[in-house]
Amino acid sequence: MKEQPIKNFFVAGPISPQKIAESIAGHSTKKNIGAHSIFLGQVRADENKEGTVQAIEYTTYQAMALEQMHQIREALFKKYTLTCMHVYHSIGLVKAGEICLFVFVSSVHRKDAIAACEEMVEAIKFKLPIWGKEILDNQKTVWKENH
Amino acid sequence: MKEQPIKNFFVAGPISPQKIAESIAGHSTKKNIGAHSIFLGQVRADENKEGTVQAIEYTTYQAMALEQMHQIREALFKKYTLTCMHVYHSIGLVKAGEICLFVFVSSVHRKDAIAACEEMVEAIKFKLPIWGKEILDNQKTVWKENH
Amino acid sequence: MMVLFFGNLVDITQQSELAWPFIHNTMQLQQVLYEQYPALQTAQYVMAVNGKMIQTNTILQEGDTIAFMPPFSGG
Amino acid sequence: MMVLFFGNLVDITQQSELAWPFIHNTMQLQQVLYEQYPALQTAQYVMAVNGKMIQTNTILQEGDTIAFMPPFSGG
Repeated sequence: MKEQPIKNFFVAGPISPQKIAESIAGHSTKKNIGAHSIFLGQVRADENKEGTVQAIEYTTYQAMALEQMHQIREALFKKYTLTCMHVYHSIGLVKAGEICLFVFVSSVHRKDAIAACEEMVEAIKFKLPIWGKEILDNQKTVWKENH
Repeated sequence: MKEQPIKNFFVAGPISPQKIAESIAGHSTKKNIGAHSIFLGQVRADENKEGTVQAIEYTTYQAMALEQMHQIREALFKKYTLTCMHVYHSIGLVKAGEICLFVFVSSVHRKDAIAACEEMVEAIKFKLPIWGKEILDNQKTVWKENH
Repeated sequence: MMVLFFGNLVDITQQSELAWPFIHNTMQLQQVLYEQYPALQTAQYVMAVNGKMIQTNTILQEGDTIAFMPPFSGG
Repeated sequence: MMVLFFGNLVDITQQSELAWPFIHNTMQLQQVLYEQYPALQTAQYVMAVNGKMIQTNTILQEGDTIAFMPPFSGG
């Protein structure tokens, strides 16, 4: 198996709907694809007892996150029949209503694409060293927790 | 429960990536949304023994399809906690590489969005009176089958 | 009454819509259509009356729309 | 060696990176850090050595990078 370069999947700030459209359009030449499963994470304006979330600031241990992502991808490509899988995660500030995560999995058939996309989302939440700090409307901050 | 008008979810020809981007962007004002789960169906250039698929021509029993979709939506909104759910299906000719189905489900949390999106895709494949006729490169046609 | 055909059934009947004189139930309708279109008898299909799927022989009323539908293949 | 802190642990240590003199294993490192930053002792975290997660006390080498990481909350 040839060594693949570890791709940086972090994006500074929010992920634009336009970028998502371009990713989708870029796959029209891959004519064996029958199904795309896409997950988007959007920052919520949650109302905590401390205040209302205005934005999340994401930080990461990048070297470790890239290596972990590499392994997660390899495992999913072994487990499922996939044509391609793209992931983008924001780093830095993302405001409420903006997109912070874009997972895009394509396959010949829907079942592989859907299952691999869901597994990738779970892996991103629980296996990648990324942290979100919620910035509230009163300038207080609360560390985000994943469930 | 108030009677909802039955919305026509059929789109003449392929669904453009730009339309998908606009749908996503339109949800940035709904600040309680945390997760979008999207499924896209893309027409494959399958190689049958009869020839290679160049396009699929979709037909429907529209009155029945709209009523069925109405019931499927109602059931999914009862079963899951969803913010919104949009579906678009092509009617008429869609070329290989183009998008023929766009399912877009949004929720506060990812699990509801992902599960409802997958159920909707299955319902579209097996409960809606829609038929696809594959147009081959030699002008032969083959009726599509769902698995 | 109105009889509708979809998908590959149109290849058999050569038309997607037939105006048909009143007939008492769906089984009788199937029988007369089988005489006219023998290939319909071996085709795989389900039926709907006024847009509602039916599983068994169903009494028909003047003005009903009866649909003959092969397995769905949307998406 | 290099010690890294992430997430809310930075609120405790007030820095994300510390150059630290050689120390033999991760348990000893934890003990000296607990003396310097008592709040670290009750914080929830996992550790990694050179980017690999560790579960038990681990022998360290000159030049290792040790990371202290609170529960992940990406996405």
